[in-house]
Amino acid sequence: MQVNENFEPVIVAFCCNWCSYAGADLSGTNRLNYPSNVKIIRVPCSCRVNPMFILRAFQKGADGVILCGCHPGDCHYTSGNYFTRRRITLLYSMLDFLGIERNRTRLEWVSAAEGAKFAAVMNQFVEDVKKLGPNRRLEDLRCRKQ
Amino acid sequence: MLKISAAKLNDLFDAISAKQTLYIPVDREPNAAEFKKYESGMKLSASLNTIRSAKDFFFPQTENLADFKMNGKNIEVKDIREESEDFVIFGVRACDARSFGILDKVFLSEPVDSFYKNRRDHGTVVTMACTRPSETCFCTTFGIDPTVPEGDCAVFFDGENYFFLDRTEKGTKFVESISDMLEEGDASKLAEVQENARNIMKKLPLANLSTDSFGGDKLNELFDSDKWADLSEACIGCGTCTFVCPTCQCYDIRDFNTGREIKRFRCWDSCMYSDFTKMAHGNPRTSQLERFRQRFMHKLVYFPANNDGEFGCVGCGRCLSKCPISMNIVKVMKALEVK
Amino acid sequence: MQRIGVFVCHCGTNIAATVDVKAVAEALGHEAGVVISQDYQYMCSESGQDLVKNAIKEHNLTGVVVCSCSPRMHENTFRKAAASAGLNPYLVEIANIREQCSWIHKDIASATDKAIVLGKAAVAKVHLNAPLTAGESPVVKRALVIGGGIAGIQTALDIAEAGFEVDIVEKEPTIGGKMAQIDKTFPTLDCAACILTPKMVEAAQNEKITIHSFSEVADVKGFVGNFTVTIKKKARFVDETKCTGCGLCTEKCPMKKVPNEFNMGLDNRTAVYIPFAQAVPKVATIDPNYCLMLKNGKCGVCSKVCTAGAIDYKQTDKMIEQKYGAIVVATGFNPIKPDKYDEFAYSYCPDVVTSLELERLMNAAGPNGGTLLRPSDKTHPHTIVFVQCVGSRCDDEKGKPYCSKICCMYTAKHAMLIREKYPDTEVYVFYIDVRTPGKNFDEFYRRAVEQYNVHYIKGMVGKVTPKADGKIDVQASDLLANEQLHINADMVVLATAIEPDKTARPLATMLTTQMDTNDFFTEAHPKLRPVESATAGIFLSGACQGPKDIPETVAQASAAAAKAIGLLCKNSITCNPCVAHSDELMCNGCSACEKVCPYGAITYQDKEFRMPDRSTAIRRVASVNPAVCQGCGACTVACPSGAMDLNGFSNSQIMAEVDAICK
Amino acid sequence: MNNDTLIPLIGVVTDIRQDTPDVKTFRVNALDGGKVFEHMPGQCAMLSIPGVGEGMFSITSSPTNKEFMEFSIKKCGCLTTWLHAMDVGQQITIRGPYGNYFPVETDLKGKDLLFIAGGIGLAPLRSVINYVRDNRANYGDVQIVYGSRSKDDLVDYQEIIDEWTADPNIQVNLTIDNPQDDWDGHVGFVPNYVKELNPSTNKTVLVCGPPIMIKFTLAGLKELGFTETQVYTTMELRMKCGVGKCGRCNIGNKYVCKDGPVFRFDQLDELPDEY
Amino acid sequence: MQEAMIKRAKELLADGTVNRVMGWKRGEFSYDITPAVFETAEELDAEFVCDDLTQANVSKYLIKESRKEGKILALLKPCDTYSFNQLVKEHRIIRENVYVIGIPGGPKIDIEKIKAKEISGILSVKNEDYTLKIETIYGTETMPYYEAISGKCENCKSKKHVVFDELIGEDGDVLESNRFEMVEKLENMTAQERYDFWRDQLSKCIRCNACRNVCPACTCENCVFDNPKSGIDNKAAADSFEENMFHIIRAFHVAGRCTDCGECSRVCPQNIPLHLLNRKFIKDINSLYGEYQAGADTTSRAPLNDYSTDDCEPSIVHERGVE
Repeated sequence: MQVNENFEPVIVAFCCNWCSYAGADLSGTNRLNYPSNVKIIRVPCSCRVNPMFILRAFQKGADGVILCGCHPGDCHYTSGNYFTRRRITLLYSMLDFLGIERNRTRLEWVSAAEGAKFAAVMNQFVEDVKKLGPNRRLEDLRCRKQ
Repeated sequence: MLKISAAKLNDLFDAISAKQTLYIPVDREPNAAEFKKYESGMKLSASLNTIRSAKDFFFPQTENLADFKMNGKNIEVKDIREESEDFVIFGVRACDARSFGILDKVFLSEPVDSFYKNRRDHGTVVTMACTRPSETCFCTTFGIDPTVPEGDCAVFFDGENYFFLDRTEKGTKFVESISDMLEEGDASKLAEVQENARNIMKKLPLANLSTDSFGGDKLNELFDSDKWADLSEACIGCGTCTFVCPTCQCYDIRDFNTGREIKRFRCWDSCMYSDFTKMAHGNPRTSQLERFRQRFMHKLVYFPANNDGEFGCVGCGRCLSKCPISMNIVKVMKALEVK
Repeated sequence: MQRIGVFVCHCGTNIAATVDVKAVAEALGHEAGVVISQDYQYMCSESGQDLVKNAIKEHNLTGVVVCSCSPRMHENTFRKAAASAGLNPYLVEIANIREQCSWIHKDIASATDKAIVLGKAAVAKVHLNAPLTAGESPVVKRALVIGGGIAGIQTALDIAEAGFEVDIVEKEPTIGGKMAQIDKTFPTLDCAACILTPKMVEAAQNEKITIHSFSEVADVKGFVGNFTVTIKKKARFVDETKCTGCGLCTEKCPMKKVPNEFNMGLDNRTAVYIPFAQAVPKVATIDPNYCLMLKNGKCGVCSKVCTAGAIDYKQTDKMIEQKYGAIVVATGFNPIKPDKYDEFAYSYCPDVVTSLELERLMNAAGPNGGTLLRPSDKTHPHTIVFVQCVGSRCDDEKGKPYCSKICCMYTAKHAMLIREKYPDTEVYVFYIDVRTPGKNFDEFYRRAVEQYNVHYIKGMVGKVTPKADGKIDVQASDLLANEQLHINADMVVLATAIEPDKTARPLATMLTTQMDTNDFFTEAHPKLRPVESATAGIFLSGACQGPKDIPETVAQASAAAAKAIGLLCKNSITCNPCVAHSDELMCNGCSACEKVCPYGAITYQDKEFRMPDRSTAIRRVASVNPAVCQGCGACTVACPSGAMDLNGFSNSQIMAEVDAICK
Repeated sequence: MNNDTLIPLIGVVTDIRQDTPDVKTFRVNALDGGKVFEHMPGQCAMLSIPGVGEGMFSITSSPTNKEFMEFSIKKCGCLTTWLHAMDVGQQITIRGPYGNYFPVETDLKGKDLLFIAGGIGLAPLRSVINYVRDNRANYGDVQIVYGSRSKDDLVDYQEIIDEWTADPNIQVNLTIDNPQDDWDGHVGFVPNYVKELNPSTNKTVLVCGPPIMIKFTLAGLKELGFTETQVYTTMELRMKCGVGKCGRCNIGNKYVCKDGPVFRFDQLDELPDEY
Repeated sequence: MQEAMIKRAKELLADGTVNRVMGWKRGEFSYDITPAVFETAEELDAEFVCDDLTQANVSKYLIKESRKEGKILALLKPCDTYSFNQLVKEHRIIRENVYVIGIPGGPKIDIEKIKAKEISGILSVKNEDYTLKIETIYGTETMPYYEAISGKCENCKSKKHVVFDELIGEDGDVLESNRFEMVEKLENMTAQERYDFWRDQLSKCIRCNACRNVCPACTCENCVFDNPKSGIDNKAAADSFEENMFHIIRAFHVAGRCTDCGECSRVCPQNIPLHLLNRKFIKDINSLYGEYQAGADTTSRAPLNDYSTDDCEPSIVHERGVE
């Protein structure tokens, strides 16, 4: 596939309030760079993220969606991210089954202390999505930016 | 009569599609035909009919009506209508051809629906006579002769050749446009084929289905019939019958926010859906019985009441084969029939 | 139509250096519903907050968006400011344009674009914010402590000290727990009973403490601040209020062949018994499994000799219901029974004992009056082998995967005590490794090795074989010397793993608290909230949360007490209003939400509804207790119909943010 | 291509009046002033905020008003909530006029008229009342019976007080459901009040209000000797697309948005009992 | 077998055990069989049918029926009992109000399979020793029984009735089926091939909602796709995205609850193999979280409402062979 150098993907990142959002804050505090394509939406827990939010993002023009939560076992709500893990595994597997590029979706566990990991994950993810180019397999044509 | 041999049919398609968009029924899989935009080499389906009716061509599943741009307190309306391109639909059956007349009565009556009219004006309907009806066919009940279909131009097949009969001005123009590929032919075998088909029609299981018990004058007695409860009992409230029906035309108008503008679109809707008549102030048809009754009353009573006795059904039999629970207009008619 | 105010903070140059704040304010000013959009040097300063407050009043704002630092920093600040200006605090949203924008991007153009998008997302969200009111729920000023071991006793004493009523529920006839069975404590070697019994007496005498001994928790309902607990007082066939604890009945009871649990079955007691001399409450209990009167209706000796008239053969189990504001779990531990380990011959050789059995054998109140004798022939043992990690740090299903933590130290203690009292006895300890972190622990262990010449051998015991001459052959490997050993021992002591009490699992279900795979209670946060369970109002004390020694247990007991006191001090608790709620008209009653709720906040009830077709129907619908819900949102995704939604993070709010970002 | 009625026009909200706690009256003008289109009393228009929804509302101003149109709208759903939150200057989309109208130039001409309205039901009748007042010579006696839950819930109360009651050629009877401190008028439900007033049976009746009120009023009128051919009502709440094609609004074979919304009760009587 | 069912149903009506019977009613042709409730012995004699062409799963009707006055008799095929049990588990069916008779299952005949052989004008279908004798307007045709087996019976998972009050005929066993064959075949394609496959299939969708409305797992009081408040409601799929969205979300909502009854694909007027989406979830659940059969019992935790601390990470999807 031809890589469009000018392609700036829209990346939606859902971050749980207690770990990943704090991790994102920490990467800011430490002035660790990652691309401005990433826009974070704060949710109380990764288990709050409904698959329809992820699909909605793709519909409205996102090129990649990443979900971040506390490491398994560290969930503020004790078990939320375990449910997340099952739900998201199945969802991503289904998207894969439908032929949607795997690298458009990701789930990462980022703790409040892992500012560096957050930045690294985002850098990698944006790079992966850039390689894929614009989301064409799961887009709503009505929302396509001309 | 002008004809083309079966072997040259695809040449004809190539010629038509070179000038305008051509749609023909093709087999997607065995016993599942659909209208497709013709591309060279496509084979005309041998199936009796398509799963979806041909109404899509004039009344598509969804269509944009207008765009709105919102800016603060201001609204800008964008008329996005464009003159339709000319197109030909080849191989429409008699039942579907009649359904266009029924849709016309809805969409071309005042106030005229410009979206429908636009496509209707630019579409040429080329019908195909039936030779091998199915057990679910009952178009004759509604006075349709499937061996001599309506449409702009009718095509008859005698096993070897396709014969062309122009029936409207548009049809004449169409035949003229392809006349260089046609040749005068002997249509004597056709009568036999037609007679044969008519005889089969008479023997079909539903051949004796009668509309005598229906019509605009039977309004209250049919509405109040106690049969509706039993008939609607198993209905799961899906829209299959509606969406495969060539005459169903209920629609909904909705808005979609793309983030940059609002697209107002019209889409098919079904009176079988539980929220069909749901409005801010309440829902006048809350039970499946009422919704079920509405659909059949509309076709068998209300439509004829408003349209000189013409029924809102063309007997294509699609609902008979596609209803998930096998409830259909024939069962309704038989149950409500006054013997 | 909303009237939204947008306030963009420069944060000095923290934001303004990389984000064109004026451009952000300008761009957001054009968003639908935004009536005022301003920027300011320091929004969180007094004057910055005043700017927000004045705008709320002046423009009659229905929503506020502050583009500033992380909401984790100043969300509360701006919520309070809004509230003081008369705007519901939950109508404030923060767009994080510092930590997640200005600090990570260098390019002004792209950072500004991103800040605008983040601001738009916040505006889109605030459009859908609903005013929320934090509910209040009254607190019952009484605590329940489940378990009357040292952990429970300490917790109860601390809570009582703070002036609150506290009940202890203990399943045994006496409080005291495992510590009462222990002879001496490490690393100080002071007598366990000497330090425990005063505490037990103190608990018994404290006016604020009620002890329900020989009782169990039968049911728990309610939520933080307002639990309703049903306690089953098991029939002890003795009227507690009349019994003076004189012990005459226990002397006269003809049924003397009952294995004595307190001494680990190493001797016998009578059918009517007081577990040990310092038992609290000092009240006799009749064991219905052995009492001739209760079994056959013949005897009645105890009734005859009891001058207080306390014996009551007709007594039945009694249920009491009591309300509590806080519950502390202190269900403790038990050593596992090593009978699955055939190689240690425990099940058939009486001279292979567990460490706790050894405690009783060495205790002055034990079966041998404090003289260490072999259980089999009551002779003095000359060679004793200790086997460490029996059932601990195990991969197979016979044992436990974790380290039981206390075994290294108590084995050192046992070895030392034996060597001290019986210098002619050789003591061998087989260990995987010796773990002695803790104050004075390593010194203690080194004393055992260096001063008392206990033979510590790094290695595994392969097989323990009783021999015909009464001796025991211990076959072991010495890993350091890399050789096989045979020791001709008189006794073998197994340092068995400890496990949570069996009653803990059903209790956890009743309390809707979480347990780990080993049935230890899970704390709310492993580092920051070690004595709270994830369920509000339930606290964890002692070994029910994980293996602990006595000082740790007492420390945690006091910590749990402090947490409970903190709760009981409040007249009411403010509930987080960002909780789930169920739209009853859409609820299917399928129970999916209930299954994923970690707090048991969701209950179901049958309710009558008017259906759309004007009929009425009884439907099972979920309802969320806002005082218990913590707002994680797991239920909202489990719910297929979307009946379950989360205040403050509703489906429509999150999707509005998504839309704004992807636009 | 010809104009299509489904493609709406733009109107500007030029005035907003809070009539009752949940009813506001919106004045709508064309972008260049004046009216967006002409209508007859009883006709409706489809108002919409793109992205929020479309809704059919009766035009409450009289066609004789040559400057603007007015809509009295009760807050009850998503769209109306949005409309209630609008400020002056907001643009909305508008299409219409839809439906038939009260036969003010034919059947009603020269007749004694009795208007009976309950709550927001006054909205469609207001257009007729003001049309009749502006063409007073064409009609006989005019009596208005209007009731609501409370004084505050009487829509257009100020206009009623200022103009209608002051008009010597009109008899106005107001009632509220329950007694209230600052109310010295009649108390009681509209159907009962109509019976008490015992109007002459040669009047032609125009009734609009909640279904239950209409039902009892009609029964009361029959008791008084009125026949169904004398009574008109409007059913604009059932209209949806406005053009008689979407398939929702029919009662039997009659489409409320084309054949209605104004019906005489004898016409409704022939239709299935679906309203 | 049909006679035995009618006989037993009449007995249960007569002795007052039940006051209604949930079964199937014959139609105009041999194949247009409609689920129906019978109240009298006469109705049963006249109209009840349960033959090789009786495919419909009636368990979903029992949600409503079990909330009516009196007890209803339900005749359930093995696969239907799974749906029934699942609905009992989700508190949708009130078990006490249903008397369940387990009846033998398929393999059933699907008339569409016969029509696909270009046999038209079908008047009757008879099974003569596993050869179908088909009377048509155009003469008699024959075809092997197995070639006309309904898609939902092709990979039968179980002949066992997981719930019943009594049985007519014998109970069977859970079967070893190769029902994941097609899923595996797709999994082994490239992403582009999979995408093309599904785009081709899903673009046929006319959003008639037959799959949803017939599905015994889709019993929401108000479906998110009908509810404007959900924010994702839509009617006719306006474009390819909405076709995807509807089917993905629907499959997700029934994941762990779908018993694999196959009704969705059976009723689809456009022959979209929708069951493959559900089977994909079932296959994933089985392989990642342990074998689970929805409806097999009424007490187990559904896999999506459960977890294990050592579950696999979603990256397992990314780590599968070539994309």
